[in-house]
Amino acid sequence: MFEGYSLGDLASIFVMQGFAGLILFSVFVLMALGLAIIFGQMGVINMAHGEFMILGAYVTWMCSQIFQNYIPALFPIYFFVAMALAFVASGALGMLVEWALIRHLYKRPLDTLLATWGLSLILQQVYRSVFGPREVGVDLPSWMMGSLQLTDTIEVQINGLFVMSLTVVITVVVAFLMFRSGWGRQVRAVVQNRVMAGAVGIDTEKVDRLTFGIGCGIAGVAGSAFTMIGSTGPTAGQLYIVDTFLVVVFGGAQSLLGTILSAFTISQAQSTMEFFLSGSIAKVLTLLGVVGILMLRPQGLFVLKIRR
Amino acid sequence: MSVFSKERYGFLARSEILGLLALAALIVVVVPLSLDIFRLNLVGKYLTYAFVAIGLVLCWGFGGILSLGQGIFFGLGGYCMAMFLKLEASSVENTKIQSTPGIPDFMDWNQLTSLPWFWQPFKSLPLTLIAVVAVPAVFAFVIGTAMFKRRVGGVYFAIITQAVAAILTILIIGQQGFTGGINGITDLRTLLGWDIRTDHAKYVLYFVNAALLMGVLVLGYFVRASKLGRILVAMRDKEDRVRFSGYSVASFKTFVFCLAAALAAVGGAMFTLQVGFMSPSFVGIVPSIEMVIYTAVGGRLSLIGAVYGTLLVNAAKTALSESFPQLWLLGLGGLFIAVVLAFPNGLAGIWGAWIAPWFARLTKSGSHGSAVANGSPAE
Amino acid sequence: MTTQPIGQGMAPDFLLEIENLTVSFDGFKAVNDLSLYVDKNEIRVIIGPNGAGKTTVLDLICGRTKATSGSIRFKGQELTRLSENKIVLAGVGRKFQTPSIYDDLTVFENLEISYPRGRTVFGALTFRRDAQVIERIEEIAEMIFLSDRLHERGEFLSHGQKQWLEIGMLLIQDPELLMLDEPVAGMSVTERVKTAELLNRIIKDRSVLVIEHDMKFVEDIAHRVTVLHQGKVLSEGSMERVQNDPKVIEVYLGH
Amino acid sequence: MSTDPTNPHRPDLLRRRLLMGMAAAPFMGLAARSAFAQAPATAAVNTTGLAVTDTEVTVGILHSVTGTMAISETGSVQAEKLAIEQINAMGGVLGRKIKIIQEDGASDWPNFAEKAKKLLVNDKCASVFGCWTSASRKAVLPVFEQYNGMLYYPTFYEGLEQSKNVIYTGQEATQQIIAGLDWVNKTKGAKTFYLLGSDYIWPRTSNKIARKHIEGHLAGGKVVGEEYFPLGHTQFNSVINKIKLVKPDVIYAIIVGGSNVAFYKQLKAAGIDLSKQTLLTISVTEDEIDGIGGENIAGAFACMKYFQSLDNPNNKAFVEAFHKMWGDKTVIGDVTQAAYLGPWLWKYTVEKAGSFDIDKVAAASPGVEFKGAPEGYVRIHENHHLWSKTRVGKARADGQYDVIYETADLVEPDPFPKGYQ
Repeated sequence: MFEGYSLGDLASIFVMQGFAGLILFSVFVLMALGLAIIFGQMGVINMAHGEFMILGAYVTWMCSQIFQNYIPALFPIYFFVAMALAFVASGALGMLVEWALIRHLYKRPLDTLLATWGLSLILQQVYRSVFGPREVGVDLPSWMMGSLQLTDTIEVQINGLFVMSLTVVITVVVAFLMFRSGWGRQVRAVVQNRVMAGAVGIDTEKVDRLTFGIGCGIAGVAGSAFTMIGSTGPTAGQLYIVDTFLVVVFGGAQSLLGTILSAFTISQAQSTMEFFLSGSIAKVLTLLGVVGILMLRPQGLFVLKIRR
Repeated sequence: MSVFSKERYGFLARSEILGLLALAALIVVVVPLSLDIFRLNLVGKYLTYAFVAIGLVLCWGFGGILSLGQGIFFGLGGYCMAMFLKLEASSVENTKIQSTPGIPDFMDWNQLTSLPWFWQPFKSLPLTLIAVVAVPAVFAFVIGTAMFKRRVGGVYFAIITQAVAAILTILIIGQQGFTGGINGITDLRTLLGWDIRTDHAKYVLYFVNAALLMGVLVLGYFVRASKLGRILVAMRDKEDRVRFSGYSVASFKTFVFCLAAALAAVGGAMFTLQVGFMSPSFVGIVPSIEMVIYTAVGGRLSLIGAVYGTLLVNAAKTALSESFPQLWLLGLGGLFIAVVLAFPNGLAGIWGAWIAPWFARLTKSGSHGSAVANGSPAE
Repeated sequence: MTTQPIGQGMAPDFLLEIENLTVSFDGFKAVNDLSLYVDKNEIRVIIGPNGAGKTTVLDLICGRTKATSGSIRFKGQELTRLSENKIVLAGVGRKFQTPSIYDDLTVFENLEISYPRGRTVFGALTFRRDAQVIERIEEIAEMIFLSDRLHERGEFLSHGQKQWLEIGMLLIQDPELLMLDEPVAGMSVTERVKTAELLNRIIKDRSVLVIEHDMKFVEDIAHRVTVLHQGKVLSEGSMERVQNDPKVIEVYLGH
Repeated sequence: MSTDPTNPHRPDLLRRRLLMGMAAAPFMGLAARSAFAQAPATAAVNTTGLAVTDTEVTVGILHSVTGTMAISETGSVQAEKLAIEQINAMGGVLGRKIKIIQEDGASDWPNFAEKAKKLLVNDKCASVFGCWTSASRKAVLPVFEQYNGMLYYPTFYEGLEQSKNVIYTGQEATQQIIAGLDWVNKTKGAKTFYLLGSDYIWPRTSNKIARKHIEGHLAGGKVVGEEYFPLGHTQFNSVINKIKLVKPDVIYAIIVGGSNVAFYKQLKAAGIDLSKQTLLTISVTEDEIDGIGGENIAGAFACMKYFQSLDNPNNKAFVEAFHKMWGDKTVIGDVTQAAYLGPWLWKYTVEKAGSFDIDKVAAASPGVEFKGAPEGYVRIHENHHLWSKTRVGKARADGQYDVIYETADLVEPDPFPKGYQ
């Protein structure tokens, strides 16, 4: 397929292709970080993760409508407000769900899968009733559209850059929270030994609720960011769920670093294959590869060997 | 020792025999007498899902292996049957307007000029019947062996089966020349010249299906009552202990997974026969999870409960979606949550905790052997 | 498979020979170049402070943990390459630290599952509960003081009874090497006495490898004692000798 | 390209005549017709036991209102209800009011078959308006044939089908595709095409026809790429890069559902300016633009038979009535309009046949005209598809299309196109 192209053309395509891979990587990380916290740290199989993302997307859409109609002067920066609100909304819903549902099921992880699947059906129907069955289009401020011309032939998408920076920020914040803050210590303590953590005075219920809330909040931010590149509709959340779980599981559920590495591996594989093969085949091969490797290394790619 | 001979006939306890007879009376006598052929055909369709649910009781309820990919096997079984029926419906005479007569219409539309090799065996009914069970079982064996030998279990297994279902769906939809794509294999007409679309045929198929289902239930009880059944429960409980009692845990898991797959496939084949087509929408993740909920509603430890659970959920689905389509998803979602939170043992649990004791008091039979449905422990 | 060269001039009739066994978890050597030999019909007790690698040694023998290097030979057969269930079939039985029985099954069924017949899938499907099986189970139940609770579910047993049941499950397998991880931990005094009596009865005609903290109990049963420390053998010999070994005193009483 | 054989050489004349005809019998004027005249006896118009009484006739509506397809099918339900309400307001069909039984297909094909059977067997519906995806139609087709029902199917689709029991009110693939390809070739001088599609039967079949036409009938025409993505796919950056590398004259995209939104947003973000790069689609109606966002797709060309902005009296009245019933914000796409045709065509057919009997309706269908069609004028062909015009619209930022081209004549439906298979 490369006959008849100049070396420069090819080089710039490869640069842009690398950039496409990085965008996909950012998307995967955003999708998976919240789940890595909820599934990896708490062991809850949250099948409604996609619906929490879509809640964030709908919040963003509502913000765009409100800003456009009432305070158009501030429209260029509405997206930041929207992301904050998306975090709050999804996080609050997450904490409510934890209180009403999840906390009764910590001893039965497989049952959280069924219960949250039920939750996802309910949320989908609620979205459909409230926002209508059709997809909503989220308007972006003009500065977020289009692309930056780096050289004559190389251009990079502004929203791609935005998603990437957002990913970096969120990842850093999460890493800081997990490994430097009191909450992070408590979460790790609870994960390692719930009973002991309780015995030394950690309010495990509160930690659980907060953790679940933060995980869902991150999903909300991800959903908010995805309005730039994907669709917002009642069932759009389902598009993400299998990919998201595979990223987390592939990385080794307990490890945040693993999640990021696995997002990188899968995104690069998929984006490279998509370039050389057709979309469907690339997807099938990526999934097959992930499943195959998981069979060889069930504990995930990037997990330390520990004594059972 | 005396306890074991009491109330047991072969591998069935008396309560189990009564339960089977009651179910048989319901689906073979009561339902056909009280429903018209349209509704009866619907019930027949629901009962094909019950095969999957029974498999899931064995695999998930007893064995603790949650598969979110049973749709794969239901679909494979159904596709095998559909391939046979499609070939029969695509006789040279029926397809003479095609550029290549004698091959299924969708192949012709996709420029195939001859039948692909893997379709060849489906010209023969015996080979098809073998394939209906063997293809899904072999597929399950491959997945199972690979995963269980590597000790992939629990959540990981569930997620991987889900991914496999996703892969298979994409493949079936994408390879439309070989599979009929998203439309599936449609317009099936006759089985060895016997028109399966007539009311008469629907009746016959319904009873064949019901008989098979009862057979599968008895098989389930046999497995449950055998030492293998107890090993499954033991494995769910303390996998390591079983291993250190000298059993190859992976082999047992693979076996029960294959068995569940084969049962699902039988259901799929009966589905194709009764509904008249098969489509990739059964292979995917959503139907697979729905099938798990049938099992959960019936009670994950109760073989017979799986049948009632399937019937109940589907009847509710049909009734609700006829009158309040918007409410259906809310209802189904609520059902998932309610079953998990409030009734982890489903209908069988409700039966065992409330109805059966009340029944026992009423009849003063004094037999509390039937108190716990199916004689299985509650978790 | 069965005949292997026997290393370093050791007497050939050892039942279990562990040589240069090492396992490391991310660089941490839980067991470090350990060698250990157990005679036929010997009762060997392993003691040592927490984290000395006692349980890991048992895990290695029964295949639960794979060795990084070294060898474990049982009746001349290399175990490190076998899967857990094959090791059991070779004649090694293992009791876990916390009682590991099947809560959802009755005592009878617990024992039946351990009965050494019908261990393949097909065998399990066609397994018949014949008179021989029932007789054997009743015999074992008698031995482990559970005759009258045969048809009760496992979860309703007391802690001590669960321990006995697990021992019974091993007995019915009739292993040549029996490995017990803290068999009397968490037992009441009367239970402990009964357990000692039980163990004394069942250790006949087989080798036993016991991990135990209770020195009184160790003294009662041990032929020889091995003291582990930081994954290595610190001292080995009779109870008396080990108790007087200054290195052992250092480890236990030092600091 | 096949055109109306009744008037092959006088396209302008024909169009003028049609427009005049429509002006003479404007859409709302139909209401003046005296349909309240005595209704014929039920026994005479219903010999096969359909749900027809002296005052009422029952029809079914069968679309997904839940599940992923609800997004698309909602418009069709709305249009069908509007048409039925209008028909009832002017006296119904053969003096009988239409009663609707609505069933939910729930985006689940077997469920469609099940519900279709219910509508025919239990409810004895005289006709059914419904289905959207090919898969759902394939699922119900044997049911309609077996129980002898009548289905009015609204969606543009891949063709390769024809049934006594179905009237296809949308366009089949050749009708929709070929005119657009000819147009882009003629006016833009386009020679190289990059074909994209969601991975299922309609895009694949349509692209197959497109490829045959491009390589066989367009001067210098060449397909430089062809790719399919799983339904629901949301990452298109790699293929966009490939497009940048290959630089085709035309991106020919048949992407559907949520993928659409992702595709156009990413295309825009990647700096592909649709005012410079020609993009032709047959899958984006005004409904889809709602979700994509007008500014993301502005400048793209769509090829279909109806756009909401179509300027004729029929359409003005239709759009007004639709907005009055369903709110000003609802947009109307090609399929919605085609769905609206269904009840009207059925009404005229029944009146032509003088009977509700399915066999008579099926036999009377060819030749039935609907002069009040929002798209202008349609007529049922012998093969139960519609003669209709094909138009090219250019997407505006406000989510509407400017109609910039329409075929001179009605295009003949050709579900089994010779040379395109």
